[in-house]
Amino acid sequence: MDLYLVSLLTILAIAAISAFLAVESRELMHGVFFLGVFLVTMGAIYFLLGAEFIGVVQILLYAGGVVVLLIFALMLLPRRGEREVIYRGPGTGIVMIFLVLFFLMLGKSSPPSGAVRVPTSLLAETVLSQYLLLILLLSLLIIVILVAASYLVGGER
Amino acid sequence: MLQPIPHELTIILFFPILSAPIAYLLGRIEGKYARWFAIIVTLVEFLLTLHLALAFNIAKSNELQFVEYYDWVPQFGIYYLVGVDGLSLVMVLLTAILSLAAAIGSNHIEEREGFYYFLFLLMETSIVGVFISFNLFLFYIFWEMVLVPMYFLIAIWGGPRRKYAAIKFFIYTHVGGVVMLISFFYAYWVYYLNTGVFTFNLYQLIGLEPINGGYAAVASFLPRDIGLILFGALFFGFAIKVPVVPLHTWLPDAHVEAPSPISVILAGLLLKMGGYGIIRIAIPMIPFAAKELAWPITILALINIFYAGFVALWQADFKRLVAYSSISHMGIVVLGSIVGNVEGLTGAIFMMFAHGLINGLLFLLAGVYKHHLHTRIIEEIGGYTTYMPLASAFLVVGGLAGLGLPGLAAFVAEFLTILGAFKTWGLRVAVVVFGPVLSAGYILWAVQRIVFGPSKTPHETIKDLCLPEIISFTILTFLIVLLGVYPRVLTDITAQFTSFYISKYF
Amino acid sequence: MFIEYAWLVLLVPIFLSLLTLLIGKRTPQEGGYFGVVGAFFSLILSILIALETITNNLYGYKSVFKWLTIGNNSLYFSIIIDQLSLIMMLIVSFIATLIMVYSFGYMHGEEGLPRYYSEMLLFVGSMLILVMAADFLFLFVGWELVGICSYLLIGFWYKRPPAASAAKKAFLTTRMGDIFMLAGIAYLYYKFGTLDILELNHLAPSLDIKILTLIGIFLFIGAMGKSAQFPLMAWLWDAMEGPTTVSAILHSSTMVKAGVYLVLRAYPIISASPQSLLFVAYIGSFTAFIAATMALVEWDIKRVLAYSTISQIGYMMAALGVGGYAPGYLHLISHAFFKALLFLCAGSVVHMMHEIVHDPWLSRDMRYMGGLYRPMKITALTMFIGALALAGIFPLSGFWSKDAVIEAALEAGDAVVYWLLVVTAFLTAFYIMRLWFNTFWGEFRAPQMLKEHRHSEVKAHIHESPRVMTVPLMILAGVSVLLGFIMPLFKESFAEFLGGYLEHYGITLEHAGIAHIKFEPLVSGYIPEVFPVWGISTIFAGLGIYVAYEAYATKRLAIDKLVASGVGKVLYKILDAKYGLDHLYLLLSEKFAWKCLARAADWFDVKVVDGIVNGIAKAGVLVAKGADMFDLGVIDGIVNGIGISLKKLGGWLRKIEVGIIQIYIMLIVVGAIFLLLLGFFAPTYFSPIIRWLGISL
Amino acid sequence: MNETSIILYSSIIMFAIGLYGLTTRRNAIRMLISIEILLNAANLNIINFAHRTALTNAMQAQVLVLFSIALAAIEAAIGIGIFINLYRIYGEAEIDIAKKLREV
Repeated sequence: MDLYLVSLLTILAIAAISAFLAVESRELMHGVFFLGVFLVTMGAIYFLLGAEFIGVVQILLYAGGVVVLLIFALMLLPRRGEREVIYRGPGTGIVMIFLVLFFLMLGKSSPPSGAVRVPTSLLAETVLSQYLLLILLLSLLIIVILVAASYLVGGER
Repeated sequence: MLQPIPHELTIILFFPILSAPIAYLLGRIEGKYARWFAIIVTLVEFLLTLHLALAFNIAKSNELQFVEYYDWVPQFGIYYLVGVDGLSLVMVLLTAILSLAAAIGSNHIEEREGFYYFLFLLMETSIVGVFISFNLFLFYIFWEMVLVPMYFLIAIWGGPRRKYAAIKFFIYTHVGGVVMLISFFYAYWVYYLNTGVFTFNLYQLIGLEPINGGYAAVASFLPRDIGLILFGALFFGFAIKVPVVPLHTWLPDAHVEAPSPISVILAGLLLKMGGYGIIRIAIPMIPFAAKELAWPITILALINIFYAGFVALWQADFKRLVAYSSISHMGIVVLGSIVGNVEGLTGAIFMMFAHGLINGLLFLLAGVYKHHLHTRIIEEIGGYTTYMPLASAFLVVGGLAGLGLPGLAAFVAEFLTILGAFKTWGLRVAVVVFGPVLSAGYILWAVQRIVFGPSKTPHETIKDLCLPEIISFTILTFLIVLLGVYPRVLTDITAQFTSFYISKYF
Repeated sequence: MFIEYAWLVLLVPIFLSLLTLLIGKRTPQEGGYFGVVGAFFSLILSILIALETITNNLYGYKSVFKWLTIGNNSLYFSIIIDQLSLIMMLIVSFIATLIMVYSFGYMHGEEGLPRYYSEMLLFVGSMLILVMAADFLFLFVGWELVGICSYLLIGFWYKRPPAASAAKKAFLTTRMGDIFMLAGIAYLYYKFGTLDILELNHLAPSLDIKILTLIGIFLFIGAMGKSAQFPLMAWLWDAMEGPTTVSAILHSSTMVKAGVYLVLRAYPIISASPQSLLFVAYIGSFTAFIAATMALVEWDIKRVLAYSTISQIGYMMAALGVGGYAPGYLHLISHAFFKALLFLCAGSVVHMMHEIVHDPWLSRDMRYMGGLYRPMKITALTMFIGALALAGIFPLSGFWSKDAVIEAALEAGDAVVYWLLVVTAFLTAFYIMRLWFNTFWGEFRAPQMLKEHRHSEVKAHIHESPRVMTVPLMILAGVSVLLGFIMPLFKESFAEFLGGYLEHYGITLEHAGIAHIKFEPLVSGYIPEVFPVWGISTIFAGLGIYVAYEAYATKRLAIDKLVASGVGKVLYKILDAKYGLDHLYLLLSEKFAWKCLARAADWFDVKVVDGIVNGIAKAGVLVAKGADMFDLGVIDGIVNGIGISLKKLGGWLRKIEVGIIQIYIMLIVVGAIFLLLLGFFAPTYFSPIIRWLGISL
Repeated sequence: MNETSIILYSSIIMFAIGLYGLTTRRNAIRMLISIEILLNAANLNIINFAHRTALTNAMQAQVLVLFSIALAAIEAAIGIGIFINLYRIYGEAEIDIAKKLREV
């Protein structure tokens, strides 16, 4: 057990627990906060897995952007209690079956091991040359969505 | 020379169509947003095209560059194959410029703007597609794709007789398209029978790209009379778009009824598709038939020039006059492309470009009259310069360019075409020189009646051009002058292409 | 040294023209200084270039600009500095400078001055293009630009319909000539693959003589259009609707001289065929005569000068036609100065008259003038010098050049040309003195014509023009006199000088500057070779002046009675109608081309061509109706059947769709579970089927 | 049981948590949170395997994740847009009220 593994396991545990709490906490706002914790820990895992850039993006975009967006949405909507959960039984059952099946399926396989680090500069170069078309399309899509979102939010007045 | 962006042509091709939905959505919020968005999109498209032109290797303008080749339905020889050579590049540039000008000039469109710009951008993609696709199937798809937005643009935003004009336009050009498609299929089939390969690849069909390890051209598999018929059918298909005289009546109606920016696209780009088709497909496909039919087609072209010129002389509606002058000028394109020498071909290509710019300017001006004075009847405008000095100045420049004044773009084209015509036919075509007199007649007369003389309309409330109009007109005027003074901007791009073309097919 | 900057001679005026248009409004004199600076710059640079060329013998200096490349060929814009272009550069820029200065006074207070100066500068620039061009392409560019500038300038007062239509007429008529020239150029290109004039001058004479004649005539028709030769002349007198300064520059050095200059430039091509030479000579002399007769009955002061220009250009053409190369050019030079002088004088008069009669037509009418000598001494005297020069009176410039022309005609030996020119000399003297006497002699007639009795008040209005206008007049008069003194001294060396251009093409100039070419007289009749030419022309000119004096100054000769009855009346009517040329033009353009051809074409287009299209469409609609019936009855039945059954199926499937999203998600998970199971078992149980389907896992 | 499988199994667990939240919760925001968890689990897996392969593959994988993150952000934006609208129309943001396909 080296330090790396320990930290990895710790972070994974935090991630899993915060994910569960994000789903199950009673207060919606708490759920959002736990989501934030979850997302930050995910970013940390990315760092450990040699994807610094992705990690940074994760923290900036997800933990920074999405969570704030959700918080704002919550603050915009008047606070009222959540209704009780539904289909807890069937939901849990189906998910468990799924989980078990997955574990069973993976039990036989032996995943590869190794450690590749992608230099951020190289990544940037690739993205801006090989994937430029895709990036453009994506940005176009983002514009569409943003316009659509603003239309949805503001169009009815 | 700049480095090309990867997939640059595909980006250029699909950028407008992908932006089209955004324009629509923006138009739902506020019409103005859609307009500005469309202007930005066409501007970006123009900059991309400019970059393409700068990255283009002029020394090899007879070869396809920036080729992108993907399988689509490979069993039937259908590929996504796009590329540009000298001719295509010129046409794509023209498309980008005119789309920008027309988008800026669309400021008088005031209803359902979102949809308007949606169709507009859709149309830009399809026109670019026509000019860069080298697979006949793809070509045909884009060719027909142009019709749909154009139909709606005329039928929704047009003048009083818009329904009639739109349907006439659609049916007419669609008939041409179908005849063309049948010819394509015939060539395709003959090619299959002789080589055992299904291919719609234009360069394979005309024997410029190897197939089964060797070169084979469709023309070599055809007997003389079949070749003539096939060429005739192809020419018919393209002639409707050009238009060549007995097949031209869709044009005045469509031009007059269409809103002015759309007239710009119609005259500036749709007609060029016909000329482009003749140069790109009809002649290379069956060169021997082109040589054999050169004289009859020359006669047709001359009829085009003079007949349309005379009709233009009688028109009372300014837009109709410009429409007929388009037909007359396109006669020069047909003449230049069929005479079979470098001068003529260069002249034809140059005329396509120059005519696009000039008629674009004139149509936009016609739109300005319609908007400000609520009339396009020449007699009713009169004395224009007293209350719209800037617009009149642009009209005078456009008119002078239209009549082929040296120093302005059309002169180069007319001069080269006349040189070319003489080079092939000698004094037999001496009559062609009367074309410029005729055009001088109708244009000067119209300009005189519109711009000069005492003013006829009450003008207290009329404003001169607004800023976007000034910008777009200035761009067009600048290009007209630039091409007139320094035509090498264009001819250097096409130089290799034309030399190669003439040595190969004539 | 300076010659390398020869392009600037033409580029600076053109550039300044643009500048004037853009910012002229904000400069003093509304762009006038740009005009003067542009023209003066060209003048100075031309002088420097001329000095350098002459001292260093740099004739034939060429500078090219590659305009475009087509195939293996290239087309060039090229300029040349040689004997022909140098003289014209000097004349054009000199007269342009004077006229720009004169415009300060004449055009003062007009609306749209920046436009005026801009167009004037462009006019000068394009004329310089024309004269400096070394290839037909560039020449044609200048040629057309000159045409369009004249269009714009003649139509300067565009709000007056006659001005606008005169401008249009000018452009269309000259263009009619241009296209013949274009055809000639295109044919030469087709034969030789080059547009370089100097090369073509070498090459063209090797053509077949019939073709060569045709080409020569084609080129000459271009010259006819620009130089207003019969029958393409009617635009020039209408062009008087423009400002007088425009007329002055147009008549003296730019537009109309372009035709003569073309003939000079392409002389080896035209002179290689005797027939085309004959054509040139006959058109020239006939024009000279016919235009002079028209001037006899004209009352419009500017139009008289216009006819006179046509007539004098006819002289030059006739001279060139009979081989008088140097005389033709000489007459061009002297005419440039005295015609500019005459027009500017007329302008001075008209300018003053306009303040009295307040009407553009009447201010030019000589019947309203008279007796202006006393109040307008400078104008009157300078105009008198100009008139004498035009009439060809010793020792003014016109005397020497006109004599040289007539001498050339005499040497060539064609009686018709000779006598036409000689008679024209008489007519010229008569009409120009008629103009002068009517304007400056006798009583001031405007008040009585206008039925006004405020003589003193009107008289007070009469005044000499401002200094800015009279100084150019004096300079031009001085030049006309000066030329008269130096011309005889340099006549021989001038011929030698010009010979420098022609000798490259194997054409030598004889002693009086007459080219040694093959001219075959058409009509040989009596030519008085024993008398010296100067004697005959002086006698005829003097006679003309005398008759004019008797008729208009002393009124002893009753011209009015002469034209009131009999032959005189008929003649007067014919002349007054300008031989019906205007009507002919109208007939051809408006009645025939527009009302008949254009209308017929339009009718054909709308009724026949479109009718057929609509007919086809209607037939299509009928067929469609038939198809519709079939469609509704038969095909739709089948389609509807399919539709109904599909609807039933849909109704059943719909029950799964409860609209609760959690259910959907669970269904998705169930689907995923199913796929996972498939992943477990597929390789063993489903592989035969999968293989049969041709899917590779 | 190496690092790879540890992360793999944890990501599956997280995925399951997300799925569970998605099936049992009705509140729109909560569902959005669940979706984010799902997506992150998937991303984690991709990065995990990318860490074990060649450089070029890793690069492609990271670009893929980059796109995925961008899309997730968009999705959150549009989702919230829809929910706010939903709230505006129905007065609450519980999803199962929106099962009717007609205007209110």
